[in-house]
Amino acid sequence: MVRAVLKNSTLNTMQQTAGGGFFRLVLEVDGENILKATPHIGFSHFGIEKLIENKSYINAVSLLNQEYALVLAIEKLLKIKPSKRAAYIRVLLAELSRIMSHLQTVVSIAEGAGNSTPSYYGAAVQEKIMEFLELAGGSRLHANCLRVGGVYNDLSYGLMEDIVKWLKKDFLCFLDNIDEKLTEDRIFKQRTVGIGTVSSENAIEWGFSGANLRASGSLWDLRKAQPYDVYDELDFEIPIGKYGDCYSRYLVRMAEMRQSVNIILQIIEKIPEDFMIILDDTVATDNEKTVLSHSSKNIDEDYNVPAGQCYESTEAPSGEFGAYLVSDGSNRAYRCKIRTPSFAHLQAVPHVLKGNKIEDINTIISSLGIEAGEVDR
Amino acid sequence: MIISEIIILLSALFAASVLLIYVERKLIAAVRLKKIARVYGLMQPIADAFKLFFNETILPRGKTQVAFMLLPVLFFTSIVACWAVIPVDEGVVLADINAGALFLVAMFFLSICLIVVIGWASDSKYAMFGALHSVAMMVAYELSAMLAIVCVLISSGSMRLSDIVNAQAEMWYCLPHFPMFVVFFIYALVRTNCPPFRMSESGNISDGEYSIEYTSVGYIFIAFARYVNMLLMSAVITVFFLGGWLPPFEVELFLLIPSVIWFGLKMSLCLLIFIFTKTAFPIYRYDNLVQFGWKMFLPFSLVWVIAAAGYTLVSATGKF
Amino acid sequence: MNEALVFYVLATFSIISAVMVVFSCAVNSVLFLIMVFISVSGLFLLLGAEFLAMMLLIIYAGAFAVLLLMLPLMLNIKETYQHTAVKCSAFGVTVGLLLFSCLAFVLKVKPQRLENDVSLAVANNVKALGEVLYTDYAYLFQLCGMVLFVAIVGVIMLMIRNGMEIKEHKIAGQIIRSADEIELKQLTDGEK
Amino acid sequence: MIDKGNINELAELVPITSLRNLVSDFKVTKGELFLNVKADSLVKTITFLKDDVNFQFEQLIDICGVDYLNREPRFDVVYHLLSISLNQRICVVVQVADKTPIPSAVSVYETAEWYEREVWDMYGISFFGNPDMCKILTESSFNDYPLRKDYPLNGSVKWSYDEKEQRLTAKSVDGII
Repeated sequence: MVRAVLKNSTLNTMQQTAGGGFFRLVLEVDGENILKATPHIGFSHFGIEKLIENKSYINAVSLLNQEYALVLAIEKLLKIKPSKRAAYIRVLLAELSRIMSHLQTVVSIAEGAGNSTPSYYGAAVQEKIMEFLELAGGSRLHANCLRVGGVYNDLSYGLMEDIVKWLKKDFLCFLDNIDEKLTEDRIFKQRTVGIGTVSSENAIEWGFSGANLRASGSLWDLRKAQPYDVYDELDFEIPIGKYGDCYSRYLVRMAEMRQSVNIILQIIEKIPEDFMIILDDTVATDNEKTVLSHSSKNIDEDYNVPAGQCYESTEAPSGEFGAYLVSDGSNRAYRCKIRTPSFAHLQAVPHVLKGNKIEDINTIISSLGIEAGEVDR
Repeated sequence: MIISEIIILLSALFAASVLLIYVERKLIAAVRLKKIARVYGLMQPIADAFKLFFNETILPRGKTQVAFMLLPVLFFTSIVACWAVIPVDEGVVLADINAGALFLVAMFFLSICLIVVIGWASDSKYAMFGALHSVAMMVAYELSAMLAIVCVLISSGSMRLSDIVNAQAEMWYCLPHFPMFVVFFIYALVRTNCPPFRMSESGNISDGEYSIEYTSVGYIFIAFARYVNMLLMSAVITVFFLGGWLPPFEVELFLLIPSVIWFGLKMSLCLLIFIFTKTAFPIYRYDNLVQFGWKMFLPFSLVWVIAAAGYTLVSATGKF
Repeated sequence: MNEALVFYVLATFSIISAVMVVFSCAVNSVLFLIMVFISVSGLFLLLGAEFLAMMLLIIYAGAFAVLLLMLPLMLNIKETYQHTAVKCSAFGVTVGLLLFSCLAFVLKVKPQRLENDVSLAVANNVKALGEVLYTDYAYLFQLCGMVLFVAIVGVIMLMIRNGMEIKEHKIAGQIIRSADEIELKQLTDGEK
Repeated sequence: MIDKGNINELAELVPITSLRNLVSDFKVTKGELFLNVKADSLVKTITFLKDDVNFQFEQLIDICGVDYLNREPRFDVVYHLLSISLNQRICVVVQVADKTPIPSAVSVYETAEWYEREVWDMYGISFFGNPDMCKILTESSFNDYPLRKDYPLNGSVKWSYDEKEQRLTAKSVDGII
């Protein structure tokens, strides 16, 4: 007799993440349903931690929100604080790039659901934000404007007014537009509601942080809970989702973008006029080499960091971004461990994907805000 | 004689496809706020085809190589063959056969069958998954679409396409059979691969389309077949529901315009809607789509067929 | 002359394909089966039976063959099939002989009605077929429908699987969700 | 609602709870609490930290290795824990010698799996009890531990594709360092 062994087929797929990086995902499927998913990472690993150990502190920089934690950790070891204006500028730039990142996630959720038109609208907005970052820091994508003890330079004349004008006029219109076209769309709802649901307990257990944790219903935001720089002086609300599915994560990100606009508008009102990078003069007397002033000559010179270890974390767009720094007193980090949110989120992907359909993989992975480059470091 | 006609048909289809590709790109770019080439963009599809022609042909390793090479041609043929029975104007048709509508249906089914075989011959899991998706989705809508055609046949009382067009002189069938028109239009969206009723999800989504393994000439045939299929579906809708080459009203001014132009206008209206849906909507998930086809469209179409038949019978005999 | 040539070509083609159906592996045999259908529908066209020809293509080549193709593809039984084909040959031959004797019987008896009815020759063959099917063979026709119905129910029963962890979604529940679920909360410190 | 808890109050709890038997040493530096524990009492410690009502560290934020080349035992493995409900952070440090496996934290925190694999990949510290102890970031043919201090920044071998052998081969490129 014909005896056929029914076996679940496995698919070896390459997943594109929200930002464009790739990782490998091996799926065991039964028809349309995913029984088991195994992510394999490491394809874009380039050993940033080893590089940081072998470069001076100044050279260890990356994307804006990513270098933030590192800068804070170094400042903590040096016992210095940036001036008020510099701190406000930092927060402003961080919120701008948060908008950029959330926008990327939101449009890639739409793209995962099969509509790539919003991503073209999103690209125009991102282009504008990158223009602002370029004016602030000198380069587009890798804004590169945070420095230990402050920022690269004061914002150029009229930039803040431009940002406010653009945010109020164009950006809020754009958000309303997306809300109108996408949020209430029937098909979009069918593709996101109830897909990739993560309960509040599971979210904590699987190491979620940031917007994904909030979408599951936990009230947790590092900007408020453990405020750094000037976040404690700013007044903003934290959006909390109810169901923890793709739709909740999408809505939380949309609401957070509006809150970011709110934060930036407050910053423009509160920011002091004087520009100075260093506030705490005592540090300068502590260690001659840590004299940091706004002159570029001194900033580009190396400085030694007192021995010690500390962990600093910031609320990056996708979650908790931490830097664990061990210093031995030289001008290089002895050990710098970078904790990225995507690493934890990707680890939870097999749990989230289980029982869902093949078509929803992209929606789920983009809604978690996973970025392959951040996973691998 | 017949060969020259076929050559004329193929070149007309090619020209129309090139124009369609250009208009499609232009429209999608307009919706997405992109800028693309102007009139010279018309040369782009031709250049693409020329470039593809010189690409390396990659064949699967298994025993299916012959089938793999032959199938795109067969697929293309099965779609172009439909054009043989479509009347563009009174008497302007390659073969005005009696069972024209049935021939169309048979060719639709045959092309579905060929898609499965293409998926099998590609010797790859991804092509196979894509083919299974496409086929399951098309079969789910195929039956309701066939019932929509049956309604038209009942009303017109003939299976010859030119008779069907002439029977719509008083009223186009899209009005009395409006729900069936919608059903058939959605079937056309499924077949032409437009979201939200898209057969296979491609791009950055995990499983590919059935044509994923094709390169070079095979891909030219499949891509060309796709655009010919878009043209075909709009032509079929025009013939069955929009009154073919007939002008909308019997006005003197409208009668002055050649009927071929009316046919073209109606076709382009359908094509514009196809292209618009491509950019505007997200895609339904596969299982929702299939459910929609089987559980909503099929029972509804069955009921409509019975109602249409009953109405025709009553109006013909004058009694219940 | 021309017609005869076409007939012989189609007939030979269909016989060769029919033989190949038996002597090839699972997927190929289905492909040959489709070829048989296509050539036989060509033969029907030659006879002037357009409706039958198209129906053969639609039902068998279109719908039926797709299902047949799915079976070996999904179950992946390319290799095992050939061995069992030899073992089952006795059964196959018996069924074949049975069918052939049925055909011979029909040819010998020759239903009188089809020969004599003048209206059938005049009217187009859809109408003719319809009249025969819904009058003389109405019960058999209904019975065929029942058999197909049972087959459909059987297939659905086979596909229902319990005990698998699959997330189901209710479409109404999905659409009813609105963007209002987001709550904006303050994470204030103790003093406020 | 959530106020950042006082880290000194938390540190005062350490000697009076059952942690005093598990922790060999603890200190507060720069507003952070570091607990030094022995490898064999690690799992008990983090289980206690997770379950105890005064600590409630629900989330494992990170596990990282640190290589002190000239120290004995050579490695530190640092566990960063976060309490969302009490808004606290804590670091648990385990000192490990080379080629000594330590118990895995997977039974307590599910997320430990990948972090432990990363430490194994980068430092060669193995964890027993981890369900899938294999390399995560580097390829399987790579036999070194790149984040160790004695691993050179410039490689002495160059990996390239060999046409003849149809595979990746390592070639020595001496003289570059």
